[in-house]
Amino acid sequence: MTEDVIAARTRALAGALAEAGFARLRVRDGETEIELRRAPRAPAAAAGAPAAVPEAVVEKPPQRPADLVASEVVGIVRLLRPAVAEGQDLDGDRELAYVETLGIRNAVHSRGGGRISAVFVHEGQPVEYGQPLFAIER
Amino acid sequence: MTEDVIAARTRALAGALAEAGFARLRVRDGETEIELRRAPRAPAAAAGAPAAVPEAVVEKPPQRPADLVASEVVGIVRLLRPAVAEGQDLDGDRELAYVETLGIRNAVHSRGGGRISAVFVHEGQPVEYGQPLFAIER
Amino acid sequence: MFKKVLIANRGEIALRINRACHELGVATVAIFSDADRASLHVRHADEAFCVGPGPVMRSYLNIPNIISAALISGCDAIHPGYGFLAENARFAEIAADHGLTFIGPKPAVINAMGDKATAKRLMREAGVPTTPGSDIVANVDEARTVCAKIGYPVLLKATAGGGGKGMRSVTAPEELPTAFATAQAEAEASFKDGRMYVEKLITNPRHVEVQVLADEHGEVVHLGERDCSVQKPSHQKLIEEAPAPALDPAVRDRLHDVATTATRAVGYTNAGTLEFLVAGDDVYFMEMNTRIQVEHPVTELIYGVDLVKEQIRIAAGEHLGFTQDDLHPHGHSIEVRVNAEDPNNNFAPAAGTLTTVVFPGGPGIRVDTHVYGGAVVPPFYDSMLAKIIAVGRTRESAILRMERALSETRIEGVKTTVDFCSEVLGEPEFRAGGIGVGWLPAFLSRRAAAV
Amino acid sequence: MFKKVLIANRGEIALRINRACHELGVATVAIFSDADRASLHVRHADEAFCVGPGPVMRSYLNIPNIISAALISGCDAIHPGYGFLAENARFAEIAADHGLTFIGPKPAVINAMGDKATAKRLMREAGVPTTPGSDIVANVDEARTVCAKIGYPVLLKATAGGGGKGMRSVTAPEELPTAFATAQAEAEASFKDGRMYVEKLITNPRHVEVQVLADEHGEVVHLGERDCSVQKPSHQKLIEEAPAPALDPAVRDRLHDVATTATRAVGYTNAGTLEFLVAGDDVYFMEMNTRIQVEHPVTELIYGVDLVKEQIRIAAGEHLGFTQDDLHPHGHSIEVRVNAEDPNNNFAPAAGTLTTVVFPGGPGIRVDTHVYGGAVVPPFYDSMLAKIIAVGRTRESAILRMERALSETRIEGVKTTVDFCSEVLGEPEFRAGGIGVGWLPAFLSRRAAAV
Repeated sequence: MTEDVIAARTRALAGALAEAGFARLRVRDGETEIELRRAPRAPAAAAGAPAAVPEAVVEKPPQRPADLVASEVVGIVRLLRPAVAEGQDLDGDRELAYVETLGIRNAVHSRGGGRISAVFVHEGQPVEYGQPLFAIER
Repeated sequence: MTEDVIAARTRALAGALAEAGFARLRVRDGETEIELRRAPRAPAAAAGAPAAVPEAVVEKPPQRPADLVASEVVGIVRLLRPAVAEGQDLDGDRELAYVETLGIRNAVHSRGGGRISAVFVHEGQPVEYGQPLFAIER
Repeated sequence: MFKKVLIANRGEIALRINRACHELGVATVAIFSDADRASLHVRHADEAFCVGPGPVMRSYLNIPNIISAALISGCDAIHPGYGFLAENARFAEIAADHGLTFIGPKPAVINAMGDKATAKRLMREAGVPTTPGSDIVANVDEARTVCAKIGYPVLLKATAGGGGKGMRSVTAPEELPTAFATAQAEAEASFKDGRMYVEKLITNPRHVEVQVLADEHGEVVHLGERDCSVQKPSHQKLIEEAPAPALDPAVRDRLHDVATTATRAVGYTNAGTLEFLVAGDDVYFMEMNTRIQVEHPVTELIYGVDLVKEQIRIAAGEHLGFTQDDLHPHGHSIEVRVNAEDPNNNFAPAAGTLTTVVFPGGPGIRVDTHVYGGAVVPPFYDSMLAKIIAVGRTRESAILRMERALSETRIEGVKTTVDFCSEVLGEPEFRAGGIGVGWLPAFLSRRAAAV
Repeated sequence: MFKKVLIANRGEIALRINRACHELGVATVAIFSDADRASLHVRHADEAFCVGPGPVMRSYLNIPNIISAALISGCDAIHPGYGFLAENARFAEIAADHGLTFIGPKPAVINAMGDKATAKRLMREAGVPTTPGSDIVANVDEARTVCAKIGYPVLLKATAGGGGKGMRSVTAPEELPTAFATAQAEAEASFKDGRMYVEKLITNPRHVEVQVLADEHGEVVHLGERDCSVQKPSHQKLIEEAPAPALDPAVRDRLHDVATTATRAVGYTNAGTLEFLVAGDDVYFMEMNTRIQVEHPVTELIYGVDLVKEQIRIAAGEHLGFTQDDLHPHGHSIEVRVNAEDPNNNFAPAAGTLTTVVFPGGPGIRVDTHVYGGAVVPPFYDSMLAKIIAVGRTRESAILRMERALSETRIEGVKTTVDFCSEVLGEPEFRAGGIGVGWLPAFLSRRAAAV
């Protein structure tokens, strides 16, 4: 698998994680294995992932698995002020940003508290469906 | 791998065995493994066989590995009288048949003694290059 | 000419449009669902946006996300392909509201032709022969009155219909109530529009359609006709050819004349297809498709015209570069649809991974496909994997070429229509040419009985 | 017509012949080496015989095994393709001795044209312009005398030569001894025939060749010319097109006239190609290839004639089904050779497994190939994996189409010429048309210097 395919598939998995609430997703395909984890709770294997034998692990789960918040629409990211920063703690659910689609604001919530471990987007960035916006350690 | 491909590849391997004097040939390709052995002597792995992980063994070596005598030419098989039969013992080298190509007789020898474990062809049969004619247990 | 076009479709037609754009020097933006991430239509575009998950309502029919993708990426036009939003006038209007050129006819014309009953009325007014029948019937009683007048057998049709959905044939009055109810329910489920009308059922007609092109400056040409009579029991086309074989030259001329007249009468622009039923010397207008058709390549191969490029040029306001006198067909062309479905089980669609994909090549063969070895066929979309199109100097040479092309085709992992189509091509009645739309269902029955 | 044809070749041309046979209703027998067991040319044939191990001397040049396979399988004809035994008159004779029709010209004509010096003499006698030069020179001293007479630069050529082997250019007398020795050694190694002759070296000429067809009843036609001036430093063709761009119409007419005249004069039958050097208004006969050429599809696409089918029909004694007046080219066609070689390393050939293979499709694209995803490229044979051929209404549209086709092509596992050819198509000088055979080597030098 080439790097761009890995990147594309990783993004797809991140989207699926954010949407479907899987705790862990692992896809093995020929020589490549991609694994993403969200939380250490129920370790469910991804359904529908093709069974094959791994020979190399391309992407390892990060030390502290994070919950990905992804865009549900295609549009432009607007970060709410004050914008959250990496490392920042959230006490509970908070609206972090919205994605503007044809003039409509689609709110992006943190869906609970935690620590912002990554901000993947900047103000005004175009995003597609399923694109990760924030990673939050729970 | 479909059955016809397996058959074709098995025949190719048999040809290679007969020609190159390999003791054992094993090809693993995706889910399929084909293995052919000729004699229990020097166990050499086939060069150039693609490395992959086997999940099923399609063809197992026979209980008593046999030496394959294959055609070196394209032509018509002529069995020498008296024709050898399966199970027959040969004391030493013997001319078993010839393959006729454009009127030329290409002799087929047993290349030493042994027991005829299989006769793959019948009188007048067209054969291609590398096609097994006899199997001989040494 | 446009700078950048968003292709609001998937599969082979998205690739087809991508090719036309790139050959015109126009940049492209693909859209895709999560399930199509690895499709060739995504790989070959200059940019690509994921617009939603697999189900079509959330992705390929997701108008806000699609329009947003076009705006974000700086497109100036949208090509809708066929299916999905191709005949959705509202989508065309929204695109226009956002400054995007919709590559197709004007919304009012899409609307008029999309409503089958309105379309028939407009065509009758333009002097185009249509099947005897009704405007919209409000209920089964109205339908009964109409049926009694025009005589059984009749066809109940949804005014929003297409692809055989919301359609039922009725051979006797006592069948009417059930047929009406099921057809209407189907139309409501499929199109959210349960309005029905009634037509005289023409027994085993041929399906012959005429390709037209009309620019925005009043030039209208036809590019001959296609015969699409090889249809599955679901009325879906399986094998198409151009020109129509064994067609009386006078009937052919009449079809061409009627098509261009009608195109002018309704103020049509861009590429369109007028579908007719042909029964002997009689010709009846059925409907007009306000988009590129799946089977457009058979016309391209005999006319040497790139219909999708012409669509784009017309939408960009260009003049047609040719007149009717410049258009001369050469040879005969035939298309086979390679679908992931099982011809031995009512063409049940199949999804899965294509373990082996080898397409044919060589002289006179064109392949339009978005799949490749290892590609996954998702369960959400139509089952067409590829179109194989052959062209030859004569119908017989085109069929022989198609037979060898199908013999070269090897697709493993899902069941396909390849071998079945080979079988059809070998049938003496098909070979003779001129079969009606009832032929394939009858052939299937004979075939099933023989097993 | 023949009942069954043995195809004495491999790779894409074996498939090409298989296609023509099947479309004519003729059964086929493939031959293959151990290394080609999984090739498509084996899979698509009706029967197949392994004729030897990988090395060509023991398989594809193994005349007894090949003839034996034809006889055993009940063939009545042999098609040799190009390369291997295609221009081997002895093979043609042996086939005839065994009652097999050799699909090509008569052995005497193959012999006469195969000997480059004899061919030039025959052509001169027929009034065809040839480059100033010699008959066979016995040694370097004779060569020196000739060179002094015609003036440097000169070209030393092997009379049995082909594909650039046994050929050296000499710009000054002091270079002659070494050049003569190495060229002769190369010719002896490659062709087992070290006979050499001398030609005036035309500086940066264009390579333009004319396709002819001649039946066995005296009908001779040409199918226009092909420009094959994009040649690697090894003189191997890389990109070909038809018609030749930016060619003076009078020169074009002269080439066509000379080609048909010469074809008649030497009693040629079947398909053949006369190669010319064109320098300004001057035209020089180079050699005649007595076989189908790799680049024949560009002619097929603009003339709508299936050259391989015509070869088979002619060999079967049929009349050509058309005259010169029936032949009219439409549009422009271009071919790119997809070779498994590294353009950044002197086009060093590569062998290996093709992990990914995606070929282009859609309108105006033809692909002739024997490979597929997972196929193994053996080290024994030439490095061509596929030919991609594009046709368009104009040269510019054909080039744009080829550019998009190459952008769709994805081959992984070995290095290929795909991206390099894209680069060439984008060069303004190529785009302008009319470059000479020195252009690509000069481009490569500039390109290497720029890195």
